[in-house]
Amino acid sequence: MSKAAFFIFLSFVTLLSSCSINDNSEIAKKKHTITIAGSTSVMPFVEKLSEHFMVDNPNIIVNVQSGGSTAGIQACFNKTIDIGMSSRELKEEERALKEILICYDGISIVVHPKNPIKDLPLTKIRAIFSGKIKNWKELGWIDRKIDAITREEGSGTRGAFEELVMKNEEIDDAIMVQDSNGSVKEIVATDPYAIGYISLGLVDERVKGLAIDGIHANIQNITSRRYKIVRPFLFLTNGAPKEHVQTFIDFVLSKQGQDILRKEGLVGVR
Amino acid sequence: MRIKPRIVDVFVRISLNLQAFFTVGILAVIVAIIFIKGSPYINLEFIISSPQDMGRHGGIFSTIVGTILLVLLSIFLATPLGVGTAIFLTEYTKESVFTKVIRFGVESLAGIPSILFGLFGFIFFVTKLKMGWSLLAGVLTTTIMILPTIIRTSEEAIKAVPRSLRIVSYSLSATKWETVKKVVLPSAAPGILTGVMLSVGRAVGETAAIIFTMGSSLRMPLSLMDSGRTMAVHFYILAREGISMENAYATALILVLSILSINILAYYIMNRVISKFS
Amino acid sequence: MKEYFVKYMLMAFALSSLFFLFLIFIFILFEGLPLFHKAGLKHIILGSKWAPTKGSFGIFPMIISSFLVTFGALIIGGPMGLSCAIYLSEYSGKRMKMFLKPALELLAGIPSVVYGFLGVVYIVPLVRDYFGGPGFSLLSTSLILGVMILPTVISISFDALMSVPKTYREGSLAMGATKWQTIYKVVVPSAKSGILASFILGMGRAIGETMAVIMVAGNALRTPLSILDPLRTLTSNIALELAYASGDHRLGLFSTGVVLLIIIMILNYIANFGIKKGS
Amino acid sequence: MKAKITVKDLEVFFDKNQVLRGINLSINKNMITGIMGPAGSGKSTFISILNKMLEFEDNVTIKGNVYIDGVDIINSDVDQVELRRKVGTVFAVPIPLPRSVFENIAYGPRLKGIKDRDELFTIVKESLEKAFLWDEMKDRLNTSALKLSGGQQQRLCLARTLALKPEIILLDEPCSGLDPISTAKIEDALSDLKKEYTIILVSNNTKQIARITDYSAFFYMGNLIEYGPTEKVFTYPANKKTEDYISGKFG
Repeated sequence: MSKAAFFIFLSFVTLLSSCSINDNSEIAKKKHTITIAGSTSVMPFVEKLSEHFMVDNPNIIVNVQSGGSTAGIQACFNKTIDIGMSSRELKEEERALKEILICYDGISIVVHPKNPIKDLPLTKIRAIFSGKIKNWKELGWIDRKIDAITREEGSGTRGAFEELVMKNEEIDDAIMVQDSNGSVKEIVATDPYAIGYISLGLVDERVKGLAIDGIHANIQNITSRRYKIVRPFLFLTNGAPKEHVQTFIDFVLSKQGQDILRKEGLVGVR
Repeated sequence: MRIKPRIVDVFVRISLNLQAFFTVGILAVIVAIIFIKGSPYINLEFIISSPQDMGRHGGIFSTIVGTILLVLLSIFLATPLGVGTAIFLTEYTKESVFTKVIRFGVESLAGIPSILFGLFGFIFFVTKLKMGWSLLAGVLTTTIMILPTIIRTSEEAIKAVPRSLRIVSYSLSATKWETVKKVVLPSAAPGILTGVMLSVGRAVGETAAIIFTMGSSLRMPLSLMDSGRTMAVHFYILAREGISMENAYATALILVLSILSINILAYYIMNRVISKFS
Repeated sequence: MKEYFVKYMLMAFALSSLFFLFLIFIFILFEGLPLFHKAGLKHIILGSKWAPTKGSFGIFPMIISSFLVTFGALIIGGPMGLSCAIYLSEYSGKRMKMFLKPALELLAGIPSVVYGFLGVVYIVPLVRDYFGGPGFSLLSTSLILGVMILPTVISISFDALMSVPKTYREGSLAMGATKWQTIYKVVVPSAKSGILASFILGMGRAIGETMAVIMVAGNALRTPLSILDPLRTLTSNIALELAYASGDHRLGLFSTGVVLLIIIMILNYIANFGIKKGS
Repeated sequence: MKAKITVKDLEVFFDKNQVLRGINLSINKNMITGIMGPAGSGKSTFISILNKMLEFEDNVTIKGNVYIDGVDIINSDVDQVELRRKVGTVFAVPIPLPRSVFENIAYGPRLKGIKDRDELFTIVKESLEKAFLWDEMKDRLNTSALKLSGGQQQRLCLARTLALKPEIILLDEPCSGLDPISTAKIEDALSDLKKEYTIILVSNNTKQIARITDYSAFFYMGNLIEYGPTEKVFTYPANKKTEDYISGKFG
């Protein structure tokens, strides 16, 4: 028994020390870690940026986590992370943090590729999500209930959607709720009668983006401010960032970083 | 018209037979689907390389490491605690209000759903104790979650050790602790091991409690304060966000296979114990 | 000296479970109760509107939905589990038992996310295409949970059936009853309390399940009006929004946790103590 | 004649049920003392007091005095571990620990803190020799004790007790489950051992008591009915009950 316990203990020590040996060799090169957390909408893009960044800066580890805009803002206040990610504007009481605008993201209204509808007025979309239009027939398609999907309370994407599309109307409580862009997209991609909203950057051939009042969601229309459902992606820092953190922020704002974001369907700030 | 009881009897027998095999069939179908869909994407590369691009490409190495670290550390903490509790309940006390209260605690802990462990771990370890999403917070939460399983199975195993062996040990001048250490625990070890294995299975498959305490970073956790992702959490995110169905199925296959083999091993050990004592 | 040290250390170990339970209660209550005070018990328990960022914390639809999926799971998993248990204890041979029992218990080992995923990929489209609605629904959730509670129902009612003395069966058979009549009239009634306990523990498992439910329930806030409507349970409410929540919103989720904790404790108490005493 | 054990007014209650009613006797050193009596007479209870094994039963009350070498083990704070090294027990059913022959015998010495392999081996060898088991076991020291025959197991248990180097050996019906040949081997061993030890043998077998004991006591319903040299007890019993018992009229 005690032998077994000792053996387990030993293997643990070996395991931990093998980890720390790795660390040691890296400490020699002064390894730094940057922890980033927040909006699930921003996260995939920052993850991509960090993969490129770490190729050029092998001595800096970038740790990207999701958790949501609000959690990111909170964690930034607590200084448990280096950079917070937000996909919504800061509220009054959160203004103490430093905002860095890294890009703009359009929110695209998406339906299943089989859906013949290509264009809807903003008012109709508002009517769908407020529960006033419940059947595709009312929009000139077949007699079938609309399976609308929204995001959960507290999500930055939902916040932007409420502000830009819903205006003062409430989202109907009979509408389905999912907790990430990815899961909304998954449902729309598999249910022919679904409609939802996701980051423009995530739209691909599996879902069809609708034009709003005749204007397509694309980079030109966002840059020219004709497409209106747009929200900022923000980096947040609490006080002046450390040197290696600043290096990453500079990278994101550099031409190389902005090109990566553009390739992902986002609208750069440079 | 009255149907003859004999005919009813035959009918019941056949339908119960079908029911039982239908139920086992569900298990078979689940495993088969996962196996058929997942096996084409599994290779050594998938196991030993780390995820890239959110898991769309690359393998699942960092999540395997995350799973192993989480499970081993939790077992390392929960086993002494659970076995100690079981020893205390069976060897050091007589049935009393005190033991009833402890048993009530264990039973209640066993019934708490994992999301509430997640909620607790999030507010207590992650927020109040400022551990952040970390391996440590995940380990501590998982430890509490698997504790009741280890206590219950260890208690059963310890109770199955014949009383006469204890009496002999005392008569040979052993103290209580020496008796426990040298006679009771070695005899109960296989039963305890079964409980530990079942707990490993539970921890490997757990998502709700872990995602809110250990976080979901894809980076390999190198210290207790690093966040990390277990295979189950990785599978959940891959499948739910439609990142890559191929990798989701492959991850599910490795996940299900490891849990099934752990559980089968646990039953095997348990059966050997049962045949040893009867 | 050493003996005393060991004894008190083991006692401390044993008390740790109680301590953890206490911690869990304290912290969930501590975070959850202030909102009950602030917004009112009635507003939370009976309120039908959940808009936590706008000051509405009603979780009545979620309480109803939690019970709906739980009963749905019981309707599917209960009879199925019970008949499996009857088959195992009364009809199957020894070797069959050796194979079936572990196989059925392995169902419990499959992670809930795998059940949820297979539900999304196979059950949801099936329900959508053949019954209508979005597929993410009370029906799909009940089906998945029904399968998930099977191991609990089977193993506990099996134990209850096995503990019915052999003489009861022999007595009934000797009086000319067929096997099924014996089971139906003698064995099952004698094992009644254990079977009931297995159903209640199964309910506990179903009401506490989170990830599988999030994946297949659709999570709409309204109380479902048909079995094809999407719905949101107490557990999925917590898991869906916890990461994002702050301030009163987070407190609202902890209030949801408080309600869930109380329901679970009542169910467990009935299953573990209430029923056993009655038998 | 020196008294090793002196018992005064010993009373034992299980709950409110009195199982020993005022026992008074002295047990001599280097002799085999037999204790006989029908089932439920309190003889097993009596010997389990002598090494404080009765404490594992629930709700026991013990009154009176038991002196071993002049120390009252009931009312003074004796160290149980020391007492059990001094007073060894062999139980009715042989209960080997689930380990090897060697480890069974080394169990007690190891608890004493003896770690040296040679020293342990010497103790094991001596103990097995004294239990007349060495010749059978010398090549099987590493086999599991569970694989021995019943008679071998019981002698192993005796050897295991001897390895404690006790002064007193308690045997609770040690031959009840054994065949005559195994019984004879154990009896031979006991007769040989009394030179060094004080032996108390509980038995329901009056012939065995007559065969090998020097003193014998007859217990009945918790009372000590008769106690004296075995020869006298068996030839001229003072009490009618004793006579009926040894002549087989009840028991």
